[in-house]
Amino acid sequence: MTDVAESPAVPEVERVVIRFAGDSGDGMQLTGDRFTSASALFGNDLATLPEFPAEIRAPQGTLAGVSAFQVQISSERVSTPGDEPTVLVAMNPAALKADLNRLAGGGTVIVNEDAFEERNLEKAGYVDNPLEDGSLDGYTVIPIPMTKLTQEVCADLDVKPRVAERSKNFFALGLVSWMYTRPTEPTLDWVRQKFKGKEKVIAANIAAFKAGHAYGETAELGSHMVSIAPADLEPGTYTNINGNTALSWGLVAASQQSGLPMFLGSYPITPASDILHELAKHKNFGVRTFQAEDEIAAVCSAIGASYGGHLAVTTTSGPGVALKGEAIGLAVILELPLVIVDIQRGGPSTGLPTKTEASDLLMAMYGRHGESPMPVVAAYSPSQCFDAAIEAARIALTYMTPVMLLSDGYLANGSEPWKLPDVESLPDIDVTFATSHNATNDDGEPIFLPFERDENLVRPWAVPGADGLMHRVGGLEKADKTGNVSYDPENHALMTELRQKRIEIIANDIPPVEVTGDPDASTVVVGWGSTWGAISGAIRRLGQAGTGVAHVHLTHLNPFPPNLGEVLAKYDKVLVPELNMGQLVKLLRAEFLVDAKGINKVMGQPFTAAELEREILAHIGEG
Amino acid sequence: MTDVAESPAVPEVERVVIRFAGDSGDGMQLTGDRFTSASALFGNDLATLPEFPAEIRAPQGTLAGVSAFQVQISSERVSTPGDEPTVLVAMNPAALKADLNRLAGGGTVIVNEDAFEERNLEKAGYVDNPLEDGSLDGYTVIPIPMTKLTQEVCADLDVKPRVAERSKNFFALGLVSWMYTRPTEPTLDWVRQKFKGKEKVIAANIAAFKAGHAYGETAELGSHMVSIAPADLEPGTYTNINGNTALSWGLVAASQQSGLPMFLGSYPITPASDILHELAKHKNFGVRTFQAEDEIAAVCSAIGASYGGHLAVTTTSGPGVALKGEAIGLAVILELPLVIVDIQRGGPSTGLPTKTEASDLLMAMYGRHGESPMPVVAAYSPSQCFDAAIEAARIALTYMTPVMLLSDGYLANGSEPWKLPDVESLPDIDVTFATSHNATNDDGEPIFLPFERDENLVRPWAVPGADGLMHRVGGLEKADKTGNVSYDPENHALMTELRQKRIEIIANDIPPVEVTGDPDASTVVVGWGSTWGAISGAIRRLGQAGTGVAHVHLTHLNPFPPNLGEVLAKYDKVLVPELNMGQLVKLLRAEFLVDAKGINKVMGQPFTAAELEREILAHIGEG
Amino acid sequence: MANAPVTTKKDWATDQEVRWCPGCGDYSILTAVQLMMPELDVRREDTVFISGIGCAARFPYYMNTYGMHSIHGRSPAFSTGLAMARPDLDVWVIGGDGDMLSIGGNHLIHALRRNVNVNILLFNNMIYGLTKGQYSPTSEVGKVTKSSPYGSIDQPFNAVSLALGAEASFVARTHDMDRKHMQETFKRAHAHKGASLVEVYQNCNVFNDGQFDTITKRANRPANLIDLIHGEPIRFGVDNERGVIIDSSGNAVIVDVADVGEDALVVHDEYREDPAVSFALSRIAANPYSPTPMGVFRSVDRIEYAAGATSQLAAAQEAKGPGDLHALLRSNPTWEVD
Amino acid sequence: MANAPVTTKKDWATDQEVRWCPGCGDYSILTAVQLMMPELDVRREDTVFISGIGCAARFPYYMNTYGMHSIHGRSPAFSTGLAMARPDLDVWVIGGDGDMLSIGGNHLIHALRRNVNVNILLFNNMIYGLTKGQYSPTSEVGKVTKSSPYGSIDQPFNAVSLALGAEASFVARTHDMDRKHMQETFKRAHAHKGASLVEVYQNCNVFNDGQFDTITKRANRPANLIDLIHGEPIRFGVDNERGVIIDSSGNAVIVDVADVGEDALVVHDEYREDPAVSFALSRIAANPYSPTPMGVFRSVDRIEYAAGATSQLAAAQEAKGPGDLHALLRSNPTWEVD
Ligand SMILES: Cc1ncc(C[n+]2csc(CCOP(=O)(O)OP(=O)(O)O)c2C)c(N)n1
Ligand SMILES: Cc1ncc(C[n+]2csc(CCOP(=O)(O)OP(=O)(O)O)c2C)c(N)n1
Ligand code: SF4
Ligand code: SF4
Ligand SMILES: [Mg+2]
Ligand SMILES: [Mg+2]
Repeated sequence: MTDVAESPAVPEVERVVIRFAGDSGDGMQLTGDRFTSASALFGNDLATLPEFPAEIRAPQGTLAGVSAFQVQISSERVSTPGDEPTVLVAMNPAALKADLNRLAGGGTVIVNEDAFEERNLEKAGYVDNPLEDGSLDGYTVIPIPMTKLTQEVCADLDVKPRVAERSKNFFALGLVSWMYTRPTEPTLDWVRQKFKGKEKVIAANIAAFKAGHAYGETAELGSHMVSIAPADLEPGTYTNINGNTALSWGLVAASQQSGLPMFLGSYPITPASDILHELAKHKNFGVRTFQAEDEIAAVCSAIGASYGGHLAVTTTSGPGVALKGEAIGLAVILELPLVIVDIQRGGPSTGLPTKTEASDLLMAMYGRHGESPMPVVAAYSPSQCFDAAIEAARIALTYMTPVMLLSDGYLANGSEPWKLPDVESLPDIDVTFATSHNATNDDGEPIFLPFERDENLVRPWAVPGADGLMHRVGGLEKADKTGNVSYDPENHALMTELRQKRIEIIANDIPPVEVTGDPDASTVVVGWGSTWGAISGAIRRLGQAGTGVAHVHLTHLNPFPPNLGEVLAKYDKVLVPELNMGQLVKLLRAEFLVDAKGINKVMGQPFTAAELEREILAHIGEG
Repeated sequence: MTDVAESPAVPEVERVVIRFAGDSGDGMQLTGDRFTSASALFGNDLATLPEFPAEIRAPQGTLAGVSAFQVQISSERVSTPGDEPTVLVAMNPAALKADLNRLAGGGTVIVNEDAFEERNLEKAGYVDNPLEDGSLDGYTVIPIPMTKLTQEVCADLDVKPRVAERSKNFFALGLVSWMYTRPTEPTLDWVRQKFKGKEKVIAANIAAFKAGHAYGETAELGSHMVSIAPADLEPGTYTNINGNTALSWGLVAASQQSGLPMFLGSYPITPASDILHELAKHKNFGVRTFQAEDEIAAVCSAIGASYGGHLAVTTTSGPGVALKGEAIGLAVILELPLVIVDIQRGGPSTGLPTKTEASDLLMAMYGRHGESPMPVVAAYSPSQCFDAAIEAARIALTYMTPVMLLSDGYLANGSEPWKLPDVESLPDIDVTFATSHNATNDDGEPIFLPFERDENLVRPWAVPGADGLMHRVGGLEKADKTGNVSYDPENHALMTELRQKRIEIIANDIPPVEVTGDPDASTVVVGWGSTWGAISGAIRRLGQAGTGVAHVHLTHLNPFPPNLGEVLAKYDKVLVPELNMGQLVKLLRAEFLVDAKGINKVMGQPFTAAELEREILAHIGEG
Repeated sequence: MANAPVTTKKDWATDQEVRWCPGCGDYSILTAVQLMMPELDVRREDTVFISGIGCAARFPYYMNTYGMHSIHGRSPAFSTGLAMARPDLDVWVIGGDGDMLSIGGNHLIHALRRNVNVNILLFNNMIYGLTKGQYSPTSEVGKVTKSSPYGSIDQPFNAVSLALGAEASFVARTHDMDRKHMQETFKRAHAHKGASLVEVYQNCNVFNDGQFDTITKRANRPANLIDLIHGEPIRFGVDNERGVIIDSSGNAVIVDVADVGEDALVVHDEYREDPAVSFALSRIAANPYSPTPMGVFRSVDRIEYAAGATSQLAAAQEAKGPGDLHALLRSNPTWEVD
Repeated sequence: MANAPVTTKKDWATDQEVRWCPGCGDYSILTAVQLMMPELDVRREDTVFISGIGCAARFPYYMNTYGMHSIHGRSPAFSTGLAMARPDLDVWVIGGDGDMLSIGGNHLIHALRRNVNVNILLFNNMIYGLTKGQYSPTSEVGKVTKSSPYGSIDQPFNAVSLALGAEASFVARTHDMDRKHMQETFKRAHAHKGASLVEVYQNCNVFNDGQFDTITKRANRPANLIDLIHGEPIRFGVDNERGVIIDSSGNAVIVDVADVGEDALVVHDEYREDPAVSFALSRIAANPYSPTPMGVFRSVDRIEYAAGATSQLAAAQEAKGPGDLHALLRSNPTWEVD
């Protein structure tokens, strides 16, 4: 076994989409992850889509228990995990049943035939064995007794049968690695690292992997072998990263760039918990993480830390944001910086906790009582979560305001290669605490006015400890400048106006929208968030097929970029694909009175480029 | 003293607007209330505006401590408490200072001159005594030593000086009652009732009242006397009612009309608490009230009661709604009936708790994560809160959905005469619990499908106890019909769609909008909620002055009445006055792509008709 | 609810596949409950299971009764509303230590003080299961989890102490390894009119395996489980050689019976009005690694909340007659216009 | 914070008009605090008062320090964040019985168990003042208020019992009629490293006047206030004739000293590790109409939360060196494209 299989006879393809599917206990997420890592290190561009049930371990063998991981790897740039897998690895009947309909016509199915016994077939709802009843005609089926082969190869190693059985995913990984000529060393290294101390497990996994790798040749599966050349990426250092990690690192970067220690108040919730986990590791960066008793305490503790001069963050998902509304309203009126991260998931209510959706935009805008405007920033790709986090923190700290940062389950868990930025190149975030009086009273004595404002209507940030700047903040309406309690009607009107304008002014400090795709087309697609990959893909394909379509992708949802209205006015048709029932489309229609039309999907899954291509074409066809 | 003063010499006027203003401890709310009641019983039409500080008793003598009550009484129909008072009763310098600017030019100021001593003047921020320095030139000033006169008349009664001093508001009330030829018996009766058992207090208050009444004649204030004839109201039995009471009674009526016991889960908050207080009294109607530990428990307990088959209600104000978002989302996905009452107040955050505002509309629409559509109903006048409550309950019970009912501080505390409906005429609310299986399984056995739907997409309501209909509901996405947990993508899309359509369908069951004012005008004013009175007044005046303007007032904000788009399309200009920064206007623009313009006021006060008249004219002038 | 039809375990189980990890302690609790229900003389139709969110909170899906899988932490509030509206029902509340003591702590303590007639089973696995292993408010100090990679620094709650401090009228503890003890304890909770809290030590074999082994493994029970039995001196030990006394300073401490004599031992009294001794007993074990009391700590009668509310309704109807809407609308001064 | 400049009461007061009702007990608490602060050797700049919503919660506006009037019930959460972020500050938390025990109950008990270094003053007037008189979680059963016209049916919390059940390391009680006792108690709370809860009985003369008269009126104090003094037998009474013992069943009960002898009395020990006796003492008075203990119930050392967090930060920095962003970004496998 060479590190990189390079049989000269292997045909080269531009891209493949592989889907690993099996029982929750079968280790499919790990298998997909490892395959992805090896492909990334090999230099392919790629995008992934992990999909798993809400249960820790849903009932074995059932459809509900299927866990899957899809990855597209390519020698070209890719922006989605692929429309349809061309290869499906199905570790049991339930996985086959659940995912066969996704497979491209004529695609390849690799199955662990050992799992296709009566009980499992029944659990999956098969009356007959699909491997035998002809229902897979039209696909290339490769049945392999993976369990048995793995157990055999482990027999000499003196590992427990249970451990041996559990290693069968490495058999599958070895086989697929061989088929796609992946380097093997990274995977073997990883096994050695990960299971350090558990020598038996290491031995079993490596044996299984090698057996799978060898099986390809032995079983003469050579005709299935293809290679995918490294992608022609910009020069630089790359790592493979998912959205939650990128977002966490972006927050750490914002803390470093602003010179403020970070405080995270959070309560675990899928799919946001991993940000808490990641940040809890980085105490040497001065990051304080606090696992609060609930989401309300989480955001309130963050506001407390913000009052104390920290870069304050709270991370959660939709249900948590719904609980934080009142406290966020306080942050709005206190005019304190705060980053609220919402990793959106399938809703409403508990909904589909492990699935993706982007249906919290209007809540981000309006989910508070009274007039409490707040900037909203959305990330659009796993790696871009890094920049989005920095941007959200920059706005919060520069404009003394809470900011909602939207990501979603797909970005959170999906990964892609990321060209690491030069730390020097990161934006500086300038924070200056007030240290002295900023006004004089009628008697000419120097005083501190906590709600005096600069040219951007931003108030000074005086933190406890600062000499002579003692002041009180609170949720009652406050008198202009002094911040004392005021019930004066004119003052309330003024303060409401100031709070509104302060957010609008931020438009001057965000980049104007850029139009990509075909700017001269008559149709523009306006997207936000994680639809970026699918929209880009669809527009690329439409372009290749001769249909020019313009693309505008918003990272700033409130305020909108200053030129957005002007840009939209240039197009006859405005299409707005969203993973919700039409939220941005409402904002655009209300703001710009354009007859924008929604393309909507609420299935707990991202758009595929193919779907969007079809939908956009249909809309254009409507004339 | 005759019961109704009817000196033939008294000139008759159509309307007066009186404002009682004094220290929080001066009993101005009570004084205003009594004057209002007497006027109502006398047969005038009227509308009131109580205004008081957020503190229980703000510092005596200060501007912050001023409590005021404005009432317009008229022999014609009135819809607002009046643009400008023509008479200001100021019990201390702070009250004069705070409210003089509201008084109509040439208006009358009645002051308790005893209160105009140095300390009080200083507290109010007066350098010189305004009664002496000519600053009241241009007004008719009637200074009366009310404190002294009250104390004198009480001297013989053996009441404590403190009690005597506290009765001075009854002196003022007596005087004003005399000036406006109000009947006196209702007030005296009320005093006897209210203070039953406290004979000294009764004696003092009555003595003070009579002294005030007598003072008019003694001091030859006859020239100030006017009478206001009873209004030409529709025949019927009337009572004077404020919005919170009407709303409470509407809920009781809905309980009676639906035959369901009512459960209220609530947590005290201004200005909603009085609904809890009112409903807590009516246990003989089978009304259960539960003062929960917080707003979340309040709404959750109500959802629990709804699952148990009760008419479930939760009442609160904006900050409370912000806390209930997550639980409301659960009610949405459970498809259980629930009425959520939001008595809006000045915001954001704690804001101006005792002031009015209508800035929770967008939160009502979107203040939850995920796609969780919910009907929204808004009340438009104090007495109409009764009907609005019945309507909200009707929609909730008929369509198995939570419904948001919006009122505001102005409606809550403001009062007006209400022609009592015939109980027989109230709408029946038809509720039928499921009592039997509604489907058969594959084996032909009868089963119960909790999420089977009727032609309106409404599911059956089976309550615990019902034979054989055991079923589980929950916040995870549920399979169509069975309600079992489902992570299926297509199913999620379907259920999301069904939940959305179910709310849209309600449009078929609500009255189309009616256009009032001048339907043939080219400008239409679209309002919602408590602005109804001021808009109606403004449009009436504009009409009288020759400018026709159409008026549409929405009580159903989601879904909109079915003909709204059609109606709006008829007008060149669509103006939307709101007590917020522009919320309905956003919904209208997004939905109908009309260039609707907002007229906005965020001052913790209702619009006056005069303000709106001016603003509407200005917009029309803009051509 | 008396004279319910005869049922078997099967009647109380739904057709839904149970979705806990193989080996999870939740299975044995479910079995204990499903086997116990037929013995309670209640109808499935009159029984409601309400839960929050978490692994434990999946429970209602598996009970063929009415049920609600609500939102995280709020099950005591939902069940309070239901129990008030429908005192005829048997309401069970299920949740984990995160659900009930972290986000839901306030609703729990308020339900306890109000004495709402619900049976609350708190599955304490000292971890967040469903969100894949963060420390919980009952996790021991120093616990390394995903959210506490350097060890948690939070002093844990003792659920029994907390409940007693919150005026609970019925507080008990049992564990997932002893079906009989669970069933007896749940039956006692069910029989109690008012809020009953039962803490159930439950093994999460995926994220916190073996947490209770020291006390709940059969071999360890004699030495480390202290059975609280009403009317009996509190004794335990392999040879029943240890016991509990209230020492001179007022604390409950473990002693060798030989040293103090049996008469010095605390005779367990569940019905003591004053919760002080029950509280003292709850402090014997700071964690489940040393001798730990199991059983009913406290069971006292106090007016049940829904009963209190219902009697006010009845009294009002008695006093004022049934509600008359026509009269209500005219209860303030009215006048006629003709 | 040592060697703070010398200040007087005036320095600690703001220019804002105090907006409580004339005669409200909150005034005397404010005075006690403003008079005490100069004695603490702390800078106003390093002092923060955080409150929720309610009459009591207006407190920060009157203290010339940093301060936050936050939202209803959440002050323990805000202050936890601030105290963790800024262990150098002196954080005081103020709120009413509704704020802290009703909507805010959960945050309170979690702050107590975590032992965050904040001084929590709970102004218990047994009523909702700001919302004009509804019953609160400490109101006695049967209380007639606007929201309970037929009398409340809720068993009240005993704030001291609840805090002890929630693992509080410092719990005390004082009242608004005794400035000296307040000041001493507040100073003790301030000196305590960790979360301190002080329940302050406070008269609301508008909605609940005289609620505490039986015990706090000067004339009634000898008979009805039980002073807890560390190291002393617990005695009280007009002639110091009564005392507290732990009786044979383990409860704290009031006795005539003559009957039992002084030696039988409980010698108060604030520092007992086990909270059982403190808890027993908290049960002596079910309401403020009978002899009621005042003073420090418990004061034990336990690692303070922010200190724990800070030491983990320091240890991580020690072990890994200060954070290096460049290295962090490269901490997963990387590859080069050229
Ligand atoms: C409002 C909200 N916050 C957070 C979550 C995420 N969540 C689900 S269950 C859970 C805790 C689970 O722990 P526990 O209650 O102990 O139950 P277990 O899974 O251990 O049985 C959390 C944090 C949620 N569903 N909703
Ligand atoms: C979220 C929210 N709910 C309710 C209220 C209304 N509210 C303000 S203070 C208060 C309770 C006051 O009682 P307490 O905390 O005992 O303070 P007190 O006024 O008695 O000092 C309530 C219910 C609010 N401001 N915010
Ligand atoms: S994660 Fe733990 S508690 Fe949850 S089902 Fe699995 S074993 Fe049970
Ligand atoms: S209402 Fe009561 S607590 Fe509030 S300020 Fe007045 S007297 Fe004090
Ligand atoms: Mg748990
Ligand atoms: Mg209070």
